[in-house]
Amino acid sequence: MSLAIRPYYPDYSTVPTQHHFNPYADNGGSIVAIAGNDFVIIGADTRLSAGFSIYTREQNKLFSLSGTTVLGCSGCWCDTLTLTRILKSRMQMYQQEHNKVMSTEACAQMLSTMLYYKRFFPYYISNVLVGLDNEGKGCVYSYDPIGHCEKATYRAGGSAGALLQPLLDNQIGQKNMLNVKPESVTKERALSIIKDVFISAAERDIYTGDSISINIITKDGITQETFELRKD
Amino acid sequence: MFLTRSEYDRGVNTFSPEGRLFQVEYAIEAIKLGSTAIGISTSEGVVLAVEKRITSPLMEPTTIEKIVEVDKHIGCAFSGLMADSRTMIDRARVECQNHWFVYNENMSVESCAQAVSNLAIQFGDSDDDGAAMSRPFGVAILFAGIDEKGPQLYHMDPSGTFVQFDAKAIGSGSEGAQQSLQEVYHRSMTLEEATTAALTILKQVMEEKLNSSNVEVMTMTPKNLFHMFTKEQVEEALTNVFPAEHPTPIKVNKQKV
Amino acid sequence: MFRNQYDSDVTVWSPQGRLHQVEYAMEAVNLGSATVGLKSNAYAVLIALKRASSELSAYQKKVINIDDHIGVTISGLTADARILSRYMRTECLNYKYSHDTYLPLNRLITTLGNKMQVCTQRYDRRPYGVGLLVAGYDDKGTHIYQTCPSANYYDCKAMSIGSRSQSARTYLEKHLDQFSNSSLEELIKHGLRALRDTLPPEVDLSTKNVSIGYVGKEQQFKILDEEETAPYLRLIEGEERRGATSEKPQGPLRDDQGDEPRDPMPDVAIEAAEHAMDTD
Amino acid sequence: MFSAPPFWENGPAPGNFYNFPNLQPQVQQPQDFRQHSQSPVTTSTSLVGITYDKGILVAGDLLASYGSLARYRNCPRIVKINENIILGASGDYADFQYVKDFVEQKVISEECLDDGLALKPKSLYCWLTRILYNRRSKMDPLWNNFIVAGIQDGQPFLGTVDKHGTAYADKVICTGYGAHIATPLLRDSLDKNPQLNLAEAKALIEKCLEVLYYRDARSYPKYQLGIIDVEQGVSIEGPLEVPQKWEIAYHSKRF
Amino acid sequence: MSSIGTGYDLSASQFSPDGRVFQVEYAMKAVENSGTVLGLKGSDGIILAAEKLILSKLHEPGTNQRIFNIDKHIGMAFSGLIADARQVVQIARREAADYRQQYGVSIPLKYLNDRVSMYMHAYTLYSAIRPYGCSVILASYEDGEPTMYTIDPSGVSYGYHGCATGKAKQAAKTEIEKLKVSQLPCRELAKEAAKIIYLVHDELKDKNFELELSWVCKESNGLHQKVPDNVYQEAERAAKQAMEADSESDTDDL
Amino acid sequence: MEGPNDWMDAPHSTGTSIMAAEFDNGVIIGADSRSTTGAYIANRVADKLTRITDRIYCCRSGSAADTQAIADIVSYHLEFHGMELGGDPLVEIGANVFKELCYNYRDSLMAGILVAGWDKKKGGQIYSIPIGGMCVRQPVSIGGSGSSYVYGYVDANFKPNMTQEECVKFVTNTLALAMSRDGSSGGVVRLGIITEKGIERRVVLGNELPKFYEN
Repeated sequence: MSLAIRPYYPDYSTVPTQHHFNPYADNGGSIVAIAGNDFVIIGADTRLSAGFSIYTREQNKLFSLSGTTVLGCSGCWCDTLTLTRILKSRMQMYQQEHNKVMSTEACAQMLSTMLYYKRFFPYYISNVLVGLDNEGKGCVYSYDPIGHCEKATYRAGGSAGALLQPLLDNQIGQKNMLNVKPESVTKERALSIIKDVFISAAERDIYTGDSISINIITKDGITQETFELRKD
Repeated sequence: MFLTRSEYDRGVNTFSPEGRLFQVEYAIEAIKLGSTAIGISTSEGVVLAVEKRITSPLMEPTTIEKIVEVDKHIGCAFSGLMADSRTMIDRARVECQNHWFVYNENMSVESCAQAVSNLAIQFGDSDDDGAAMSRPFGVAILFAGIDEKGPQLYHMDPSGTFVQFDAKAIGSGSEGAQQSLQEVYHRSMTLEEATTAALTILKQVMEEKLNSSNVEVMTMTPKNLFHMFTKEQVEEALTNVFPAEHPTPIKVNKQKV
Repeated sequence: MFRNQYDSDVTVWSPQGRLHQVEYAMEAVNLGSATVGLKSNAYAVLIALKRASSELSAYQKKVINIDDHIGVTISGLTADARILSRYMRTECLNYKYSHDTYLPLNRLITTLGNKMQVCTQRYDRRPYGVGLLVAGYDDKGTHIYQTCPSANYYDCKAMSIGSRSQSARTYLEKHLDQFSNSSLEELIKHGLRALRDTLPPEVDLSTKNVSIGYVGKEQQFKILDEEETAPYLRLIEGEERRGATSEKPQGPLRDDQGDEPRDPMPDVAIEAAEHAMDTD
Repeated sequence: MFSAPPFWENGPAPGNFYNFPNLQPQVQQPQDFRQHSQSPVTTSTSLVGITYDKGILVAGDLLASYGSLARYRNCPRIVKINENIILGASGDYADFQYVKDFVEQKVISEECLDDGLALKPKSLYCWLTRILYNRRSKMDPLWNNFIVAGIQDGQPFLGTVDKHGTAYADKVICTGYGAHIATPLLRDSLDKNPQLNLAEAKALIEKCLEVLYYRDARSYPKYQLGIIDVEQGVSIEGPLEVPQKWEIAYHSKRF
Repeated sequence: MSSIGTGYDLSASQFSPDGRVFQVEYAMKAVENSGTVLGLKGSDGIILAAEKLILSKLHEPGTNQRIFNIDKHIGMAFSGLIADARQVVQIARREAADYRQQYGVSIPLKYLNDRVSMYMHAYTLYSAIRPYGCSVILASYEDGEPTMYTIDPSGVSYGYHGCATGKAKQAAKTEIEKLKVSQLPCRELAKEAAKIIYLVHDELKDKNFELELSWVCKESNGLHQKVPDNVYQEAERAAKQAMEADSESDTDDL
Repeated sequence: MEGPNDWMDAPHSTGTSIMAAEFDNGVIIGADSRSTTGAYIANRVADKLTRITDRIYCCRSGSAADTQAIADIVSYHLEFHGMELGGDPLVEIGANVFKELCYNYRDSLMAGILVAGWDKKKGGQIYSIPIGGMCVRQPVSIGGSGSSYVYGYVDANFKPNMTQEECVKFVTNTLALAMSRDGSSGGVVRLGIITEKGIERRVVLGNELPKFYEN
């Protein structure tokens, strides 16, 4: 074998292991958001992990971008840190350039363009953006890593997203049920559903657990709450 | 060796002993050579009325565009060096579209004015962001638009200063016109009154006789947004200015301009 | 006004070691409307007089937000002020982005000063024709900084710049020792009185022509709107006014010692710069 | 990101002819031709960090291994940055030296300003995160795990950044083998007694290093201990010896 | 200055018929218009002192300092335009940082002095830029060896045992020559420096001033820093006493 | 990999034993003299002790071309800087210049270097710069493929502050042991004794090397 392909170490016969560098890490975590007529609730677990190792049990994954907008992130944590820092700068730049706070809709669109801008080296994050729109109605936007944006009234994302979305479809969306009246969900019910689904997720998904932090956004502002999950 | 004032007005980078930049002030003078444009902002919407100078009977009057659409919700009228204005309008359009693309909302009129102004102040100072122009733009612009704050009118001059106005005139007749505007303007004006007032004042300050081919009128309303008057609509508006029996319908200004 | 052959470019020294173009740029500051900055232990306040070019126009913005902990008022060429404030905003944002904390004020001003100095040394630039008062709060407490077109800057207890600002400075000097323990309200009152002293007698402060901004501990920089300004104006309403009227007519704002060639006093850009403003 | 920005563009410099006003278009620098296939060469192993009631302890051994060769046995990797920060690193030692030199210059530049302000731990933590993330985005990572320990606003702060730019703060942080072996030990102890004092914390750290020495083939029984205390300030102790017990060998004779 | 006003003095890139570059000389004038600074090299280190004129009561004390740190072991004092001097400070700091990055050790003052003076000289060669309007004094204490240089706007630099620039540089130099500086320790020199600054201060022309004192010496472990409070106060007291004694003897003479 | 004709496409590589050790008033550097391409000995009396300045030398291991180029660059750089300083540059400076090059181009270079020398400030010093570009000062350091066989000998026999002759003996013994076990090292032992006075070169011929247990 020629040296050009594999460098060898004349100093030492056992070559130190070659590492292939993968720029991404999967740090797990799940996000659930439910919107109602005059509120929106978002919850995220606080476990930050990589494989079988739990980095920390108390990592907040909800980032408030303005008085009415909150972003929940899960996936590659280094990307999350970067994306949210840039977002905060962009919020401030917008505020200074246009003399107003960015609306949730504008924020949702901006996030989409920012994600797509990195189409060929994407941020590996599953984002859920929630907030109140200009009429004060709760709204939920969910994204894929390269910027596809979808507006919904409820959404589960992250490592247990696939596990939880059907549950929400059933409980909130009342999908595939006969003889039900479509009715809008109340704040109390939304909150208890979020807690319930996370308890279930913690049982089945090793990347979700420890506790959840919950943000409840109403016209009066953002209130925060935490709720303990299993810690193994 | 005595130097005259002209010693301080050669370069955009030279201050006069009083701390003034004559080149910029001269650029502002350039506006006074341009055709007159008037903008009035009312609670119902904004109107822009502009004189078109038809210097030769061989010209196609419709190709003189003094009012342009920047976005559906922002229109501009300008006066001064027409060629310079193209660059600025182009910037305004790009900024508006970009804003819409990134934020999925209409750019506010103030932000639009500021974006153009940022371009306008890139003279003389080859700053960190690269090359600069060696003279200021010789254009003044009226931005008329509708945003979440309602109808808005902004004026920007070659120094890059932009200010909100209730009513503003620019161009060769601007001094007299502005005075007339101050007299006729009141907060409860309707858009129609404003249109009539704008045309009336324009008529007084124009050298040519006002007719439907040497004037351009645009209204900006929450409902119809950018709307350029057709020739017929201009003629209709002019009937308010020239009712058959009264030579001067609204008493605007006794002073001869 | 005295002129000579050494004032055509910023790159030319006069035989007396002066930079005339820089001095002329200093004059631009005196053309702007007056603005006042002062601070207590807990708050830094900026108060500015706004001008309107016509009855139908809005008033020019004079107080600009830079970051949560910094605000500026300007006097001089507004376009230059915009360039500088944009630069300051970017610096603050970048620092916050990479260091997760606010940019300390003195460091911002130092970099700003170095940026401005470059413009006083190159033929293809001109000095920035604007003076700034910068108010801010950081780990070292409240600050008021003054910057000049000469790229000089000063850490001040209180300061006023702009046209007829000497009267305001006189007021500030007189009441200097009261500021450090003043409440926010007291501080704003002092600022308003100082600003009022710069007005000609026929003009008075109003919610339209006054702009107030302040920053402090656990108080992000805040610019008051008209409604919020009104109560403060009422506080000083009816007080007897002083100053202003007795002021000399606005002359060339330079040292008046010595006649032709009035060169020997180095009044700008050297640390002795303030002569230029003292005789305002 | 690491090189100083130009003083001002197109300015004159000694030994160069000044081409004024130098308006040629900026020539694009040739693309970096280096291949980014690097991997760590001379490496150091775990770091152990724990918060106690009034500060933080960070410990790591003094070995820099070259493959399995214990080549350099006096390589300190816990350094005092200023009066309120300690920086520790595991992973590639050359990369650590590079970052350390850079941070030290940053601190010197700051001290020159003499404005009474000093770099804060969270600022360094954030800054390192940005640096490491930028390098990973260029596919040219700095092959390290850093631990930043410090006192900010009277509170202990312990944070870590890895080669991706993944960063988090916690009361207990261990890198390398320590993450698997020492973390559970430390977390358990903290759960039982959330307010450890300095002596208890030291004993705990010693225990962790002992276990790591038994179980990590790249570890070494001499270590440094960085202490940052709300009251006492920063101190770096060492080289210290890891206590060892081998009596167990008598009991497993038969193997 | 016979060629003043003949047009040969408008650009740094022009010689006058009698072979001078006036723009550089004019820049030196700017230096002579500013407060006095001086540096004294003693047996165990160097003292830098500056007369900082106070321009307004509204300024905070300590604003516009005249003495800067360049690196841990190097200090710089200047007279002339403060904005220009800050730029020179920035150049010097960058040189010091680059040196450490490249060579792993702190920069020797001789080398730094070469680099900075070359920079300042580069600004005297073109008409499109102007020479710096400041003189600087650089001081360090390395390996038990105090070193001090001054650089003029022309880019010329020399090493000194004692030096002064600014308004009263001649008077200050005369005073320094009276001392046996190289035999005195820094603590003594601090007093002498303060005395000279007080002595040369012109009370008629300039109002108040602030005394700045810094040292880099054995006692400061080779670090450049402001002198400790007690040294400062002692120096100031000594200076004031000397001034009083001086004025008394003056009245006696009358 | 190491077939009979591997020398045809293998680059010159100083499969090597190099070392440096401090003694009471200087440092001693030493190296074998075998230069190989694959298993073919391209030069049996090569000189691997490279002058950087009069009192700074380096021992090279790794790619011959890379290390030679680096040594030339550093030598040029230090000579120039010596003139700027008006005196000899410190050993520390030399080591740092090596380190900067080795670190900045760590992915393209293959170089393990020992920088040794004497200066007024710190006396005799040795800096080890292995592949990867770290840099650390050591009182005694060995490198090259032969070094792995003699770590134990060095650890057992090195003492600080030896006399010059003790140290010469120690270095010679170490290298002889390494050369006898490492197929890529061999030939003669070249020594350099660097003190305030400069360098003194010695050679211990292949047939005069100290003998040890040989079965």
